[in-house]
Parts: sequence; C-alpha cells; structure tokens
Amino acid sequence: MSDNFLAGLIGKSQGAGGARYKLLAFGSLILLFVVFSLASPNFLQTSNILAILQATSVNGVLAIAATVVIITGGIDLSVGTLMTFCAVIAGVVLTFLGLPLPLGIAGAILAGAGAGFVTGNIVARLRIPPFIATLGMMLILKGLSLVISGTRPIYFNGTPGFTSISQGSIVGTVIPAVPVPNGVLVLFAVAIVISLVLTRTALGRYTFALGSNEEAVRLSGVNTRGWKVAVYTLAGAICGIAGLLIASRLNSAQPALGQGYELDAIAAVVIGGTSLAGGSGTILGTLIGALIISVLANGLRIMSVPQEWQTVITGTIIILAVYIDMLRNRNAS
Amino acid sequence: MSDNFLAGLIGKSQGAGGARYKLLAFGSLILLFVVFSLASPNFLQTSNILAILQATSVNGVLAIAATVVIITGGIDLSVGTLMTFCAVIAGVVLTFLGLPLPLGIAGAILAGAGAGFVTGNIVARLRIPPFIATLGMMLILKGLSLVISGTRPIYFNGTPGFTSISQGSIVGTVIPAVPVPNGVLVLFAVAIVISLVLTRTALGRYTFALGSNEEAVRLSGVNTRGWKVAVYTLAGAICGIAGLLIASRLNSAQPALGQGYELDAIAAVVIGGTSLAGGSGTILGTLIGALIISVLANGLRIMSVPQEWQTVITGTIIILAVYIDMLRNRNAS
Amino acid sequence: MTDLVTMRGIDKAFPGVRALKGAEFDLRPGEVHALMGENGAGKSTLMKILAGIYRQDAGEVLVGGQPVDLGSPRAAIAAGIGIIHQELILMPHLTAAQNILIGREPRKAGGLLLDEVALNAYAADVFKSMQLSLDPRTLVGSLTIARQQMVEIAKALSFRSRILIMDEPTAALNDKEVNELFAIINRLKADGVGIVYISHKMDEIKRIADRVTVMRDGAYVGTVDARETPISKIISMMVGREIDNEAPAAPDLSAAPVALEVRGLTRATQVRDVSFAVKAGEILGFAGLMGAGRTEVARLIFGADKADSGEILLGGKRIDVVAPQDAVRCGIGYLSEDRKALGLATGLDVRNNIALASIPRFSKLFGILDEQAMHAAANEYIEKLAIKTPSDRQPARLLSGGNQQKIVIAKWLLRDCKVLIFDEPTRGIDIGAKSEIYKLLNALAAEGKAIIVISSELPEVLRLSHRIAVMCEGRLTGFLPAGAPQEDIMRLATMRGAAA
Amino acid sequence: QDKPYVALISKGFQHQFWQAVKAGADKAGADLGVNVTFEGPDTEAQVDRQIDMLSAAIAKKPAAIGFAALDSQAAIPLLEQAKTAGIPIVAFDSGVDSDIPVATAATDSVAAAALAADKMAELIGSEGKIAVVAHDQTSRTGIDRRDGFVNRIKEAYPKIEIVSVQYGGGDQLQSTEITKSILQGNPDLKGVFGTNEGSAIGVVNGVKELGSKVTIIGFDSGALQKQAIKDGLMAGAITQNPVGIGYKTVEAAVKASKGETVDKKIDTGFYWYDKTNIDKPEIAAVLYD
Ligand SMILES: Nc1ncnc2c1ncn2[C@@H]1O[C@H](COP(=O)(O)OP(=O)(O)OP(=O)(O)O)[C@@H](O)[C@H]1O
Ligand SMILES: Nc1ncnc2c1ncn2[C@@H]1O[C@H](COP(=O)(O)OP(=O)(O)OP(=O)(O)O)[C@@H](O)[C@H]1O
Ligand SMILES: [Mg+2]
Ligand SMILES: [Mg+2]
Repeated sequence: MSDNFLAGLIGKSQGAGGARYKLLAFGSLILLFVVFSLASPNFLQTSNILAILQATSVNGVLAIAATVVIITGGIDLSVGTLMTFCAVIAGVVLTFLGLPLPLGIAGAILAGAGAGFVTGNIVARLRIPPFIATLGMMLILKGLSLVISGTRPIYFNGTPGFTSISQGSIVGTVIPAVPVPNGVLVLFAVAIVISLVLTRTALGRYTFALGSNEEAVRLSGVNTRGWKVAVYTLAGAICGIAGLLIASRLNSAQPALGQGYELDAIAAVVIGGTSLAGGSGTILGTLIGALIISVLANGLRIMSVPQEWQTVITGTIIILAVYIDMLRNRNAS
Repeated sequence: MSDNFLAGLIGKSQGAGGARYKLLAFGSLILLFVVFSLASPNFLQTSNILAILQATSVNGVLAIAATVVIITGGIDLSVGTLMTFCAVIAGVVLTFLGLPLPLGIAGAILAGAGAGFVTGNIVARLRIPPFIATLGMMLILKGLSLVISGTRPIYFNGTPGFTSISQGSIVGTVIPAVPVPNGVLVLFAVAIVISLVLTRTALGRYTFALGSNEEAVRLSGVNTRGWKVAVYTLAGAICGIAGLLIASRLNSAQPALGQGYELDAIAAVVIGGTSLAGGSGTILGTLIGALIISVLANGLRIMSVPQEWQTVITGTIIILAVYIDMLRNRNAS
Repeated sequence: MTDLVTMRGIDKAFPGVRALKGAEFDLRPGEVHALMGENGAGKSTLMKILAGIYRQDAGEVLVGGQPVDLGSPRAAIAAGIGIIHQELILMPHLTAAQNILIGREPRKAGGLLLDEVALNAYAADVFKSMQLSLDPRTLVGSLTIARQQMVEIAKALSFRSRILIMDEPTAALNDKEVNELFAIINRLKADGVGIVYISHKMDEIKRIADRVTVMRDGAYVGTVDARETPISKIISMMVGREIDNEAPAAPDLSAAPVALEVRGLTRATQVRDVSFAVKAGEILGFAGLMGAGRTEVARLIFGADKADSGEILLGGKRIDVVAPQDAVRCGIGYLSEDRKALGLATGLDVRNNIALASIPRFSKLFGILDEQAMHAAANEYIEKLAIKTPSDRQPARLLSGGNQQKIVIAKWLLRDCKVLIFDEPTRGIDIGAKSEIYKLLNALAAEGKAIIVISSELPEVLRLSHRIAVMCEGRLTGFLPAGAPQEDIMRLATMRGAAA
Repeated sequence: QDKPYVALISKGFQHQFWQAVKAGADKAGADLGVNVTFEGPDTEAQVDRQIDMLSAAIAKKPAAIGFAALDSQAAIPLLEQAKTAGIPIVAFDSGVDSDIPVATAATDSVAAAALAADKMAELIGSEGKIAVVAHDQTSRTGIDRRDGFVNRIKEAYPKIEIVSVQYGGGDQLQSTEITKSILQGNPDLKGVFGTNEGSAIGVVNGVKELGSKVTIIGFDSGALQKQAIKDGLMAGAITQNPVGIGYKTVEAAVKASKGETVDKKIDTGFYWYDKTNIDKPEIAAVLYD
C-alpha cells in the first residue's frame, strides 16, 4: 500500500501497535546538543537546560494537543488562540470574579474542553473540513479573548499561588541544585497521561483508527462522530492546560498572544514523526520535536548569531534534522 | 475540450464527469455581497469593488500557487516569505544593480522558480514531508530576505514604471469609468494560465494524478519525482509574480513582511473547495475563496465593526460559508 | 421456516447510473446462496443496501420476516448482518487483531483500559479456527493483499452474524486458502447461518452454493438450484449468450527470439537467484503458492523495488532499470496485483486512468494534451473490454470492482509494450470479460509480444500459458510445458529449500 | 573576545524603528568598546518569546542587559534572577513595574500622540471626521499612541469625531486595505493618523490609490514617509529618537556595569516634523531611512 510504503520511509511509528518505535529526529536532537555544547560553554549549564525545558513547556503541551488531532487525520489551527482564550478565562475567574485558584484552573480547562467540543461538532457533525473549522475557531477565539479581556492583559496579582503553576519548583524544594520548574513537570505529566490515553484506552484506539481509515471504522459500527468530538474535546482541554502554563509564566493573560503558535506546535508534531495524513504518531516524538525547536532557538541565541541568520539556520536545520533521521531509520531497517 | 476547460475552471475538475459543477462557497460569496450592500451604501460602489479586487490580487496569486501544490497532496507554507524574497530580488536587480525593468521582473520570477525548484527537490528527492520542507524554506527565505536587503526596505524610486505593474490601469486608459488596476489583470491572467496548465497539459494531469495516488502514477512509469519538482517550481514562479505585485503596490520590497500570508492563501484554497488530501481542486474555487476573504475584511471595515468583533465574525462566516455551500451542493445532488 | 432475508423490488440510482432496478433476493438459514452477474450488474450495491451502507430508493428489506430499516452499518450489525467487503476496508496502521475487534475491544480496569492481551488472544483464536498462521500483532498495512483479505474474513466471522455476506472473498486467495474458507463456510452452514456468496469463479459455485440468483443490469433474472443447473445455463442467464472458452493451440516458438531474459535476480529472502527467459510471442505463466515471490520478481524487473543482484536483458541487451519509468521506456509494462493501492488513481476519471501510462503520446506542443485522442483511445478499450461506465469522464472510484480492474488492464494495453507482466490480471472479472481478456492476450502474443502472467488460479495459468514457471519460497523450482497436470505444478510449488 | 558585552532585548528587530535603535546601540558599542547583541520577537504580541530571549541572554552572563518590555510585569521574575546574578538592567522604549532597572530610556508616547492630535486639529480646522490606523491593539506603544491621540481629541476638540480605529499590525499592505475601506465607508473623512511607520505608509498608499484628499499624520520615520511628506501627501509626522534611545541605553548599561551611577529616567524626546523643517539638521539627525 502506498500509505504504508510512505510510512516505512518517514519512520512513522505506530502508537497503537507499539511494535516498532522509529523515532524521527531523536538523533538530530542529540547532535544539536553536542554541537551547541561545543560551541558555547554557557549552553550546557543546569540553568540553561532548565530554561530550555521551561521554554518547551507551553509549545510542548500545545503540540501534544495538536498531535491527538493530527493522528485522526485532522489538523488544529486553533491551539494557539484557544490557549490564550483559556488563559483569559482563568483571568476572568480569578481576577475579575476573585474566585479561588482551583476554580480558575478548572475554568481554564473546562473552557478549553468546551471550545474543543464545539470544534469537534463542527468537524464531525457539520462535516466542515478540520482546516476550515479550526481556522474559523482560531479567529473566533482570538476575537473573543480580546472582547472578554477588554483588549488588556489580565494580571493575577490577586492570586498569589498562580505563578507557581509554571514558575515554582516542587523539585527545587527537594533537590535545590536542580530546580526544575513546575511547568516542565506539567508538560511531562500531560505527555505521560496522553501517551497512556493513546496507547491504552478505547479513545486512543479510535484516534488512530479514524486517522487510518475512517470509513472502515464507521462500517464496523463505531460511532465515529462521537469519538471524533471526544478527540477534539480532549485536545481542547490540553490547550486549557497550556493556557494556565503561559498565564502563570507571564503572571498575566495576554489576550493578543497565540496566533502563530499553532505553526510551532504543528511543526513539533511533524518533526516528531507524526504524519499529517493521520493514523500514526507518538507523544514522545512530539516532545522531541518541540525540544528540537527550543534547543535550536536557545542555542543560536546563546551563540549570539545575528537574528536574521538565526532564521536561516533554523529553517535549514529543521529540514536537515528530519533528513538525517530518515537516513538513520532507513539504514537501521 | 472547452467543456473540459470549463470543468477545470469551475468544477471539481478531475473526474467530476463534466456534469455537476460543484462550486464550494460561490453561493456564500453572493450572499456576502448582498448582505454588505444592504448594510452599507458605500459597499457596492465601483471604487470599492475595485478596491476589493485590488486587495485580492496578492493573496489571490499566492493562493493559486498554493493550490497547485495542494492538488499534489502537498502543502506550501513558504508562499508568503517566498513572495517577499522575490520582491527583494527585484529590488536588488532594479535598485541595487540599477538594471532595466524587464530584468527585474525576470529576476523575481526566476528567483521564485529557483526557490520552488529547491523545495521540490527537498520534497521529491530527499523525500522530506512537504510540511517540513516548506516550513524550512519559509524560515530560510525569510532570513535571506532580511540578509540580502540589509533588514531595510528597498525602494523602487529609480524605476519609474515599477509601480504601474500593480497600481497602473491599462483598462482605465480605455474605459476611464472602470479603472481596473493592473494588479487585478495580472491576477486574472495568472488564474487563466494556471487553469489552462492544470486542465490541458501533461503537467496539470500529473498534478492531479500525484494527489490522487502517487504510487499508482509511479508504477505507470511516470517520473513522479521530476513532475513533482516541476509543480513546486511552477508554484515558486507564481510566488515571484506575487512578489512583483506587492512590491509594486508598496513601491518597495518590505523584507519583514510575508510570514502569515501563507495562512490566508491556504485558507482561500480550502474555502474554494480544494481538499488538503490532494487530487482535486480548481483555480476558480481558489479565486472565490480569496474573494470571500477580501470581501469579508472590506465589508466589516466599511461597517466600522470593532476589530475584535471583526475577527469573531470573520471566523464564524468562514465556517458558515463553507457549510452553506456544502448544504447547497448536497441538496443539488 | 421463514426466510432470514427477503429483499423485494429494490431500486437504487447513483448520479448517471441506475445500479438496481427491481432487484430481488432472499436467503434461508443454513444455505449458501450465490449471487451472480456480470461486472457492474449490481451485486455489491444490493449487498451494501443489506449491510446498511446504502439506502435503497425503493423496495423493502425484511429480516426474519420483519420489515427493517437498515439505515447504518450499526443497524445492520445489530440485525445480525455481517459483510466481507469486495474492496478491502481495513485500517493499515492498526494490527490485525485491532482491526478485527475495532469497536468491540476487550477492556480491563473497569472498562477504562483496553485489554491488549485478551484482544490478541481472541484474534489468535479466530485465526486458528481458520487454520491461518498470522501474528495478530502484525500491522495490516504490511500484509500482502491476500493476507489482508484473510483478516477481512476473520473480522466478518468474528461478529458471529446470522447473515454473512461474502463479496468475492476468494478473489485474492489461492486454492489452499479457498479450501479452508469452504471448510469454515460448511461449519457456519451447519450452525444455521445464511451466507450470501458472490464470486466470478464458476467452479466455486458448484462446490459450495445451494442456490444461485442471477442479476443482469441491476435487475433480477432468476433463481436456480446450484447443483442441478449446468454452468452453461447460469452463464447464459448472466450474459445472455454462450461463451466460448477454448484455448488456442500453443504456437511454435522455436524460431522466435528471446524478448526478455532475467539472470540471477535476487532480493533478500523474497527472491533468490531467479533466472528465466521469455520469447517474443510467448505467454509464460507463473504459478506458486501465496508469498512464493512471483509479485516480487515482477516488481524487480519493473524497477518498482531494487534488486540486490542480478541482471535484466531486453532483446539480448542489458538494461539498467532503477525506476519504473526506465522499464516503461524500454517497453516493459506491469499490471500490479493490488489495483486499489497500486493501480488506480481513484480520483481521476476513467479516461485519464486508461491514459495514465501513455500521457506523453497524447502531449502536443507545450505539453498540451489531445483530449480528443484520449477520449477515442479510452472509448476503444471501454468497448473492447466491455467496461460498464456512463462515460469516460466517470470518476474511477465509482465503478464496480471488476470494471476498475478492466481499467488498469486497459492502461497497459494502450501503452503498447514489448513485454507485459500481468499480476493477477482477472481478479474480480466476470466470466464473459475474462474470456475476452484471454483472447486479447493471445492476440497480443500472436503479434510478437512477450507476456508474463502471474496467477493464483491454476485453471487460468493452464488455460493461458505456453509454458509454466513455478516458484516456491523465492526460488524458481522448475518449468512445465502447457497442459501439464496440476499435480506436477503443486509438486514444484511445494519444493522447499531446493534449487531448480 | 574579552570585551565586555551588552545584550539588548527589544520588542522587535525587523522594523526600521528597531533597526534604528540597533544602529544607535551599535554606535555606542563602538564608541565605548563593548560588544552589543540585539534581538526581538517577530510581533509585539509575543510576550513569552521575549521572555525566552531574556532568559537566554541571562544565561550568556553579559555585563548588562537592555530590555524593552512588551509587558510591564511578565518579565519581573527573570529581572530578579538577573539582579541576583549581578547583571544590571536598563529599560528602554517602555518601562517595567519594578525598580530593578537602573535606568529607563523611553519616549513619552502619550504626550507624543497628543502632539499628533493637536497637529491634526490644527490642519483640519478643529472639526470633522477622522480615523486612526493603529499598529497594535494590545502592545504598550500601540495603546499609548492610540489613547494619547484619541483622548486628546476628545478632551480638546469636541467637534472632531473619530469614526474608526482599526489595527493593521504595522503591516503596510494590510494597513493599505484598512485605509481604503475606512475611506469607502466614510467618504467625508478629513484626516487619518497612522501610529507607526508601517501603518503610516499603509495610510499614504491607501489614500493615494483611492485618490482621496485627506490630511495624513504619521509616526516614526523612514524613507517612504519622508518622501510622502516632501511630496505633500503626508502633512507631517511625529518622530522619536530611536538612534538616541539605542545609544543612551548602551551608554547607561556600560556605566551601570562599572558600578557608576546613572540617571533613573532618560527622556529621549520626540519631535514634530513636516515639509518645513524636515531638512533642518536637528530634525534630520533624529530621522532615519
Ligand atoms: N457510489 C457509486 N456512484 C456511482 N455509481 C456507482 C456507485 N457504486 C456503484 N455504482 C455503479 O453501479 C453499478 C453496479 O455496481 P456494483 O458494484 O453493484 O456491481 P457488481 O455487480 O458488484 O460488479 P463487480 O462484479 O464488478 O463487483 C455499476 O455500474 C457501478 O458503476
Ligand atoms: N509489503 C510486504 N511486507 C512484508 N513482506 C512482504 C511484502 N510483500 C511481500 N512480502 C513477502 O515477500 C515474499 C514474496 O511475496 P510476493 O508477494 O512476491 O509473492 P507472490 O508469489 O506474488 O504471492 P501472492 O500470491 O501473495 O501475491 C513473501 O514472503 C511475502 O510475505
Ligand atoms: Mg462488486
Ligand atoms: Mg502476488
């Protein structure tokens, strides 16, 4: 099958089967680490590694949301502005209404799930192509964030514990030498949970199945629409978590932020070996993709490469990273 | 035969059997026109209609480039920054080197074709997924534009005829009442030529065939790699034309512009009924998609809707537009 | 005893096609009821209505004597109806076991988690009951089409339906697998399951069916007893005329030049040191069991895969084939065995699919295509192969399975090759068209073309070939003359670990 | 190699304004014998990208950091980190809600935009409809210039009506289309204010393409804007002193890194320029191409 032929080429791993984990771009990540470590003594320091992880946390969580949707063969352009929308909702709950922290967290995640539910229904029931549905939602959520916030950042100064969602360090209180920010823990927690969902639960199975051959799933008597809505809802909830992370990191909900973030998220997914055609993908791959993007940005900055050249080099390395790992995988098999 | 061309221009060209011309979103475009005409007396004026067309020209040409690639089952994220790159090259040829206008035009188009050729080879020979290849190229071209221009605009004051590429009006000299800007003529010319290429030539046929089942085409003894490179090269050349249009319109090559334009272009393509899965699509659909985007923006601005609400409304209408026309088509058949 | 299924006066129209016009069908418990008809007669459409995939425009469907509304696949499954689809509908990224139990996964931890162990065990059980050795954890996309067909069968069986529709289940299977399938069918019959059996293989009908219903052009022709009615009668009900299926005498090729020669072709363990030659005007048949490596040999000659070693000579000259385009340029054509994945560009129309390998011939100045000539060429083959389509602009995916197969055959006939390799060429093709294709191949051979036919149907190999090559486990185990007894072929086909 | 080094994290880098700041910073670097790096996110919405840049800058252990905050609060934890590491911070372009920065070199945007409002009123005779094409709805400069202009009009010129405020992201093409739409919707419009270089050029373009006669006031500088003023298409514009901002930021940073005291507030000023004074040396010195 040509699908499968292609799968072999780009090393699509198969999450549901769990047989072969061909990890796209993992070798390249290591390579980048080595090169940057040699290039600058400041790169491989604990504080910088933590900064890289911290920088990955938001994009990583967004990329996980995007992964789930992409495995179904869809695409989600709304992850960035949905994140912002959720941050604004947290701001409304905590700052405007002055409610306690747990309600703010719940509000953000529920807002995300709710928006995802709407998107899912537009895709599954109105049968609008995911690209259009999520493009529309991207704009709607962007506008709503501005409307609700009054086009102004909402600050969380009235909620003392809020910044520690992302910036605090539970690890640091135990091992002061490695103050891993909580945001990074959240990223890993989300990654592990969603990995389990994808590989061990019915929802995960249908996620892969929908992306592999939706018609086959439907003809097997499965309620494909319902499951699709569930997938988008899950992705939305994950965006809610990303919204909390970024708001906590900036101690504010920045209503104008978000558009453009979808591209980084999708890029991380694809660099991580998930095919946009659907049916395959892993969360670990996506994490590696997101890390490659952060390491590149950080490393080039640390080396003080002029910014216009940073862009050129980033573009080149993204292509090379995928190419090198394709070669590696081809030789391995 | 002309029947076939028409099918290509209006219908879901390949295989629509010539009978049913399903035009996604055409009805919605009409509807938008009616609504805005009723809402504001200033909307349906010649000068405003021309302004809308003028506003469509750059995005329309970019969307045509994106269409060609999407029909093969690929995606092109680099159209926006490639446009800018070509504008900068025109600036180098005309302003830095002071060469005559035709060379500047040729330079921009060749630069586009060259960049497209590179992208095509990355996709077809290195077998990098188009999303990654064009994401990489997007960044590379963005950086190179800044490097080449010295991060500053290049002005075309030394080339008197340059602004008339887009802003002049050949039509206006003949029929002064309807001074259709040349940029609009260029858009239509590109649309007609590319429509003919897609429906009448071997390149067009292979474009659709590649998107339909690449492996089957390869096993029919077709040099799929070569043709794929040709498609990306063509798309690049079209971006070169877009680069000339925008540079002429702004009488300058603005090196920082371009990123983000790919989303509008791809949106126009998808609203126009081309599937991201490849194998189908029409240029007329894309034109209509691009028009919908411009009409929406223009109409909402004319009505002085607050901008955050403009965004919300645009998102909603994009989804509705596609939905309405899907209903219309479903009922028709 | 009430009928399991009664379908009366079923009409179904698609844009431009009236697929069914007052079709009738009934099914009793414990019987195998064969549904026969030419390609495009409406068999699959009628059964898709029964499986809840399409809704009829008119007519009624009764299950167990009660009128039912089979509005969705779910409803049909709930009504006890299972189907083996003609075109495989599987999820290539999932494993065999996951495919079989999609929607019915065993759970653990209170329903929260999937029980993968139970899932694989269940699938392994199903495979065992089918005498099929297949690891349930294999990805379906990596299986050959024959094995995918077995997974599809296993899936349908696992539903334990009272009504089981089999739409050409044996099209991709070899004799051994067919026998196993028939054993299963007999067991199901004994349990009172009603089976609808669609096939173009006449001998199977005789062996397994109790009754036969024939359709023509979407309409009901009649129902007869399978054992008492002679095949010729059934055929004439299907096509409205007699079919002559006499094999012409093998030509004398002693003076003919060698057209294609293969020396020491090797690729991993799939193809080991294969050497043979085909003369101009010769039809060389390739026989072997599933996975013997015949398809792989063809793909290597055609440049679709890369050989580890070996050389290919065309007209005595060594040719360098690294991609299919090289092979085609040299005049080699290859019809693949998997029409859906490798043969058909389903989005394109009939005309362009037929012309796909010959586009350069229709390109004029600036690559502009001569649509008129393409139209004429397409229509020539639509007529020659009796392809049932409203026009040559019909999207290929809307044609019936057999007609799609004819399109990919037409693609290579139009291309005018010196050497033609046909891999399972008549898969899913009706008996009338089959004999037309045989005649065409004989005519092509008579024109001096060298033809290789790979087929898992022994009668076809015997009927067509001037000479028969047999493969086993990647090796060529021997050549046999036309008309060799089947036992000799089977002996060579099972000659493990031996060199020719 | 051992030259001390100053990292500037700005709000952008591709735009002419920031390139002019960079030019000033580079010049100061050359004069004072320090290396200067200059970085900024693509858009002024990307608060978190800027934070990542700041974080990487701190990791490089520079002698001092210049920082143009996109958000007045978001970077405070990192600034504290820098303080702990002994890296002095100089704020430029706009301040932060913290006393960590040893100095702030910025333009008073509200006052600058109010000056634009006064000029607009003067040129259109203190009555009629006008519009604003702003570059950003949420960034500090976007808000200050819009509000500075709008509030001044509301307070001082009751007969002037602002019919539309729209945002083009500083993108020349988008601002062109916005201007054309506003003019279509309001044929009796008398003036438009473009709040930064890209917006102002877009306004000029849109007005030119429609052939309207309206009074245009711009902000910042650049070759096209200067040309438009000379050609009489644009009545005039407000310019800041970006080169001065860059120079003074680096200067203060170097001083602070040596432990010298610096002025807490460095006002870099703003100027009105039009046809009449564009070639005067004191104005020409703060303009850039
Ligand atoms: N979705 C569809 N749209 C249009 N026409 C269709 C569609 N499905 C089937 N047809 C047409 O309906 C007719 C009957 O098709 P069907 O698949 O039922 O034939 P069949 O008897 O199963 O043939 P085969 O033996 O080749 O499988 C054919 O002419 C086919 O082209
Ligand atoms: N896509 C594939 N993935 C893995 N193994 C394969 C694949 N295709 C073929 N094989 C293996 O290669 C060998 C040769 O298979 P091939 O398809 O050439 O045999 P064949 O004689 O044509 O049989 P068939 O009747 O199944 O087509 C077999 O061992 C088969 O299992
Ligand atoms: Mg059929
Ligand atoms: Mg085979």
